[in-house]
Amino acid sequence: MIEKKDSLAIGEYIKNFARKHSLFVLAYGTGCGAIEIPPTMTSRYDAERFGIRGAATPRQADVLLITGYLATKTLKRVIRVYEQMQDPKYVIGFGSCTINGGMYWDSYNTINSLDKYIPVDVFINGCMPRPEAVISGFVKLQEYIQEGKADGWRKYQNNIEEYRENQKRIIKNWRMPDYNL
Amino acid sequence: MNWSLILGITITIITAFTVGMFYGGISRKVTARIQNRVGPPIWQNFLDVLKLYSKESAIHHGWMQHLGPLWAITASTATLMFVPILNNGQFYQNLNFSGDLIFLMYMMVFGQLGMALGAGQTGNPNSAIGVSRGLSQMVGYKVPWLLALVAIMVQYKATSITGLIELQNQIGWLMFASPFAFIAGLLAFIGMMHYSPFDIVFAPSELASGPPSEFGGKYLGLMMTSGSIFTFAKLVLFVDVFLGGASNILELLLKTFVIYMIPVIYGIVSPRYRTEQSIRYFWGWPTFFGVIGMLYAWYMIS
Amino acid sequence: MREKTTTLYLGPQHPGITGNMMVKLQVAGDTIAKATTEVGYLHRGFEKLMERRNWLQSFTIVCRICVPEPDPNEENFSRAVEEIEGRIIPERAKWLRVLTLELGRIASYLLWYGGQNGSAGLYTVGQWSVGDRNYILDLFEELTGGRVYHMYIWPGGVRRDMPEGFRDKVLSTMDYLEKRLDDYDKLMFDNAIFQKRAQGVGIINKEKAIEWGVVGPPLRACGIASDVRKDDPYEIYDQLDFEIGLEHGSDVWARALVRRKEIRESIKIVRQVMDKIPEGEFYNKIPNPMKWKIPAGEAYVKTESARGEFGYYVVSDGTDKPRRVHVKGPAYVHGVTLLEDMLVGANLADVSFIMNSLGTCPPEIER
Amino acid sequence: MSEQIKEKETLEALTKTFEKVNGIVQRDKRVIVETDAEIIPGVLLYAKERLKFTHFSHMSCVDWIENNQFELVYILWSPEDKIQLIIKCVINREKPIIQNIDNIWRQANTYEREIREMFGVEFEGLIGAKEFILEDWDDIPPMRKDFDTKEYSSKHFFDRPGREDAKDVRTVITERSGEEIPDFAKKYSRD
Repeated sequence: MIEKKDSLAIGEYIKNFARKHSLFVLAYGTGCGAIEIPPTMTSRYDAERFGIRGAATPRQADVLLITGYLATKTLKRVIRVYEQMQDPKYVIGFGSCTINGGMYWDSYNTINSLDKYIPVDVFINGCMPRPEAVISGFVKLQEYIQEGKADGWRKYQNNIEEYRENQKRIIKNWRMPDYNL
Repeated sequence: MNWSLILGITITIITAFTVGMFYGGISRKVTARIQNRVGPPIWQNFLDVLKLYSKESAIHHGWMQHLGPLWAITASTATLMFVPILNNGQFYQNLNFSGDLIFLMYMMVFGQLGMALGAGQTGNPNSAIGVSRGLSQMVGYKVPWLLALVAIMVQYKATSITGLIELQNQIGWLMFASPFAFIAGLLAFIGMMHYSPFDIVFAPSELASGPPSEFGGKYLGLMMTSGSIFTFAKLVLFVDVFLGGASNILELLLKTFVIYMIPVIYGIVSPRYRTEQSIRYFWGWPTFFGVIGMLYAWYMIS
Repeated sequence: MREKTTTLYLGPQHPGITGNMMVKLQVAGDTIAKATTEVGYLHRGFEKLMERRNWLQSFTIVCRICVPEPDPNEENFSRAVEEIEGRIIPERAKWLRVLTLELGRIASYLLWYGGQNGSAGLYTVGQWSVGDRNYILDLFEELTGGRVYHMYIWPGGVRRDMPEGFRDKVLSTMDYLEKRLDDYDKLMFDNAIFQKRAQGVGIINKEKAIEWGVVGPPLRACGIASDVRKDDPYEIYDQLDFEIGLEHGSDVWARALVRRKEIRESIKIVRQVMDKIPEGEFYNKIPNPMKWKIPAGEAYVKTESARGEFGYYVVSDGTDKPRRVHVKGPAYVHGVTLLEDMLVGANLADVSFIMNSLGTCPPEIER
Repeated sequence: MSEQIKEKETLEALTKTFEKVNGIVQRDKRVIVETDAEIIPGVLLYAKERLKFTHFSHMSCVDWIENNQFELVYILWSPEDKIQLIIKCVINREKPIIQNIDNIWRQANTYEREIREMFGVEFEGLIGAKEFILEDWDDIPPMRKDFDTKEYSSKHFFDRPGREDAKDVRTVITERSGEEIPDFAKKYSRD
């Protein structure tokens, strides 16, 4: 006899299993890390084995891959794109520049820590991370999804004011429609 | 209530969905192998659809966007219902009655119109351009497709698919009996499958992903479901009309798979046409063969 | 008569755009009435950052300016510093520099195969060529330690000598690539649909190409033999025997043919380098980098990259930091004014196709 | 070393035509001249039309804050003679205005827009949007020498604090492998 609690857990397991094995990555090369994405998707490394494939528009995508540094001008577009994506959604910070600014820690036009502006589930360090590192980052994300720990999107909903405040510190001209009405 | 009919319909839909999904998976696998890759597992499409249905939010921009995918799935299921899946099966007989080839020609446009209306409401210019491209391309491939079907209907004085299948049991496959109509039909069919070089509607590097640009979550899931059912319906129709139908499920799978692989393999090695090049292509050789097929039919009956 | 137009934003998030930039298109049907580019999404302020780093620290960040082909940046920076300082580099270092530059050019062209075909929907060639590019990156990894960013060519020479057995690996990779290039040709250049797509599309006429300062393969596709390697030979290019691609069609097809020829010529150059490379030192030691001062002076140096002329204008004021480093990437001309002009009247389907044939690379527009 | 005949001819032609032009042949294929800001369009036009410097390679700006000057640099290339001509002029840093040359070379427009944005140099009659690379910039133009990028960065962006156990990489590696730091490396060590 399966109790109600168990059946919920089974449902959750199946959902997470599907989410884990089907990651649509938004085709948005925000920085120079975009150069290691084609090798990751092509023959030697072939990320499609893990169910990772590209998605053309934010509505269809599950994973936002921030490939490297974010210029302030790009940050605005990244936030727009992130808010257009459908829950549950995941963010992977790719490269050292997303962690602490990396090479460009003192630049006037690049942000230094990505997770102050949008929630990040997995960071991949290195400049640049090799395709193996990228794939291992994705596998880590899959583990988190299966365990239900990849809940950055929920964190974003709950702490929206804090994130907004940080975002508005950089984006002076804030004209942003609500995409999820 | 005719319970066996309802059971048959349910089984048909499930079969169509499963087969369509697996064919999609196989095509992804074949593409990957040709591209020197391992590729995803062949059940990958099931996981994709399951994930899309398990999305927790799905944004829509109005009622039409709700209706669009539903309309599409209704139309593709209806198309499936009117195609005899097997020659003499009880379960797969479904709703088909005589005189349905003309009806099917309308029905097949219907689903795409639903998608067009749904995509139109999203307000995304990519969708709008995708829809207009889709409609103009439809004008392209419908010409040889209709010529081929009309040639056959004229030649054998039959509009019912079951009638055509019975006929083919006597005189052999129409593929050989009226070859010109078959060539026209096949070329048009390649266009109907929307694989490269005719993927101008969904062209990622031009229009993001065309009409479904704004569809996420459940809507995209519905579109994929409807797409796989419709693919199977089209394949079965083609097999019924030109390849003499199938008397058991294995034969059906074999025949549909061979037909399905033609556009897939052709797509892997071809770049995409521009819109006007695509239309010009359909109005070239395929239409020429269609006209020859008509003349041949006229010659045969006179 | 004014037609009703739709505004279509191609980018910054769009699968068809090369890198991270935006083209705002006014579209009437499938035809483009007006195109406006918007760049700056990748601006990191390199030139400012170099002004507060000393000469050797600057060397580590210059390669980040252009991702697909970082070596011309290192080469330019090193050569500019050497020119201002009057430093002479050993003969072997020059050959090793040419080796890396040409391997980088091959890698860049292989990536171009992917972009050009991917934008036309022929993903198979792209999958093959980007996959095969890994073999070049393996060579780089063995030679320099880095896959993408090499930081190999530095003032005074190169950072490391060739490891043992490297020569055989280079030669066997070149043999393999030459065979593969024929495979790509069968699928791409012999493909009737690709020919239909590429011929007569994206034409720059010859006068305009000169007037607007077009460089690299797009200029050579107009029938103008202009290549920095021949016109202003640097390192040891004047001792090498190679040809440059020259076509007269000035459309996408001609540009593709130019690149098709040049990737083969690069393979030829790599083989020559491997044959003729002299023995000896590979590095003239620089003084303590923390106290290294460059005498006041200025230099404009340029290198032929896979996309055209890459220029560096470097000014030193006699201190341990650069006064000014100004980078001119080939995409600076191709990606903004020329693109805006070329896209008017083009088909929507060809936007990405044309951009790839010009080799638009946004990071070097805005740095 | 070649005779540098063409280089000398170019230099001579320029200095003879314009009084206020003087310069040197820097090396093979490089000629550097200095001139006044007022006659820049004339010199450029002469170089383009008469001396066949048809290719506009590059345009740059250098901030000489000590002398209160901006130096503008125009770099031309002659495809026929294969010479790079570098023309320089200085303008006042307080009132940086110079004539626009995008009617001579169309693509100079892009360079001028960038210099306008990055240095605040005004070009008379320059068309094109004010914002080229930056967006909503409200500080002094960033490429000027008196703009401190590190200060701006630490004021606007979040610096991530270093790890508490952060040590010199060399120390960590030597500890892990149980070896001593070599003597020559010790003087560079942070600890």
